[in-house]
Amino acid sequence: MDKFDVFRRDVEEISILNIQGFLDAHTAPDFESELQKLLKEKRFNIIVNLDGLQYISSAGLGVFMGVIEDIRTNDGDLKICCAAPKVFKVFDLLGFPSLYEFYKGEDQAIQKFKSNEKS
Amino acid sequence: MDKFDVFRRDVEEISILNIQGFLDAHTAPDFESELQKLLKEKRFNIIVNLDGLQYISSAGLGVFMGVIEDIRTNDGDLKICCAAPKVFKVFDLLGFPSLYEFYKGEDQAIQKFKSNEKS
Amino acid sequence: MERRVNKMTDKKKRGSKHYHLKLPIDTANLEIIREFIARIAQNMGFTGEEINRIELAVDEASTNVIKHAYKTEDKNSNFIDIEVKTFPDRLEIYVIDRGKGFDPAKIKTPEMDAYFKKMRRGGLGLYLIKTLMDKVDYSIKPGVRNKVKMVKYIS
Amino acid sequence: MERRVNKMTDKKKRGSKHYHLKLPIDTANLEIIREFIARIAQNMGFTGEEINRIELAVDEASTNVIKHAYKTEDKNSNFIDIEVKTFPDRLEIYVIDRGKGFDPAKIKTPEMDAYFKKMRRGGLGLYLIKTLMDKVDYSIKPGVRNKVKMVKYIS
Ligand SMILES: Nc1ncnc2c1ncn2[C@@H]1O[C@H](COP(=O)(O)OP(=O)(O)O)[C@@H](O)[C@H]1O
Ligand SMILES: Nc1ncnc2c1ncn2[C@@H]1O[C@H](COP(=O)(O)OP(=O)(O)O)[C@@H](O)[C@H]1O
Repeated sequence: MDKFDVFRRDVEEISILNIQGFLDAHTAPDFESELQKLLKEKRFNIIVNLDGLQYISSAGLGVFMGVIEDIRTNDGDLKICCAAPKVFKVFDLLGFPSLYEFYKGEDQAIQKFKSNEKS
Repeated sequence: MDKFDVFRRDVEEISILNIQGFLDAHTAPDFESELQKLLKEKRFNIIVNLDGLQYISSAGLGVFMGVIEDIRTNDGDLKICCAAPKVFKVFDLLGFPSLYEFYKGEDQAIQKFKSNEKS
Repeated sequence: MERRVNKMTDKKKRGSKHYHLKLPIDTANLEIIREFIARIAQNMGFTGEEINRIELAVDEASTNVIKHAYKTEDKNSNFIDIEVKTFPDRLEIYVIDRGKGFDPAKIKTPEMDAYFKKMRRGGLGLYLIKTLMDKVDYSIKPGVRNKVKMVKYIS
Repeated sequence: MERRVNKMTDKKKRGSKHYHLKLPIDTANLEIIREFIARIAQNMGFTGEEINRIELAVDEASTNVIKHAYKTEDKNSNFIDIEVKTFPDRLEIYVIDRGKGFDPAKIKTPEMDAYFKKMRRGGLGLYLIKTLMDKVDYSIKPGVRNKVKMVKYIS
């Protein structure tokens, strides 16, 4: 049983990172490096699915902050979905919903990317 | 979410104690007092169902030792069922299976009591 | 409810209780720290929501010690100390290092709007601690004893 | 497997690591002690089965301190100390009190058959500790420092 895991799935132009367990200063580098891999591959349409995330500290929030500029400069976006109330509360406390799009379900986040492509 | 809980069910002449959580020196007195209640009510056919038990230390084993003589003197028995492997290992390490009957399922323990009644 | 009231009376009789945890400077130990403080808070009767907040605040203060207090070459010979005092009405937590220290007055509270515009990373820890706990105090003696004191009252 | 090997090399480089936990004399704290030692053992790469054994041994030694080391009226002013040293090849745990002490040589290992015949309760803790750990040592200085040392090697 690992403390933190990242699983990646690609759905056409979108990459979905499913992060699970505890995201703190110890595990943030694992998450960061998965995101950096996506950026190197020029995959800028990213959904982070927090379904299995049990805990996040500011070290984890910092990872989201660290990549968003790069992603948006490249006409992409990082959308967040499926946060448990406990985890969403930490994002909310720091005002993250004004900078990132949060969705209840992964499908909605995917649809948002797809509708933007068409327009 | 309590650390330890005891639930009692009576099936005819048999009393079943379902114990859940962590049975250590802190929680052993709760278990002990439920058993003592049964003895006061003269209910000496007892099954302890360990289905939901996650942990046991010698303080918990001591509770089983403390009541068995009284129970058997009164023509009853205390049978144990449904222990997870981790929990059974502790009983086994100390040779408890030579003094107590252990059953995989609760039904088997009930059947054993019933077949003894008839004979 | 009755259970909780009993525990409180019990504690009052016995006065305050002291706990101490001392660990190597390593982010791998953050989990130990979180479990330690969560369990103490749980035994005091704090709600799940309150426990989450306390856990996060202590994680943030501890992460700061691990990341900022010591030079890399000094980390192996140093420790992080978490001291805890429980009272009938409150939980006091002290996160202590003997590292380089810092001036809390000079650390600006991030204006979140501007923060997001600049898309900086980091700088959120002290702000979170202040938001999550009822009272926060710093006592800084660089190289001797730097202490973050955090208090949470039982509601 | 690769992961575990990496961790080990890492540790060897850095030598032994010290951990310390100090708690009030109270059975409510056994859970904190178990989680603390389980997490350290987990970070070292012990298997789930080994962690269960270590946890139980430390619980037993700690329960003894809480139950036997101090008179009831002295419990509030005393503490239980758990010191831990991790090495590349082993985990060393010290459970320490300043209480009345005891003579481990005089405590008989229960003959389980006879034990069951007499249906005594208690007396299983020290026996379990010996069975569960690879090495156990006692150092007794009544009123000063009574220490149970337990060692578990990484297999
Ligand atoms: N224990 C400490 N020792 C030294 N410096 C600290 C300590 N705690 C906080 N600081 C300083 O305060 C700054 C702000 O901390 P914080 O708000 O947690 O953000 P971050 O850690 O992301 O920089 C840190 O960058 C550091 O300079
Ligand atoms: N830390 C201690 N301080 C004082 N006495 C102890 C301590 N640890 C063990 N003992 C003594 O050793 C005896 C045997 O301990 P143990 O095998 O754990 O069984 P139990 O605790 O059920 O009696 C105890 O009854 C006690 O007299």
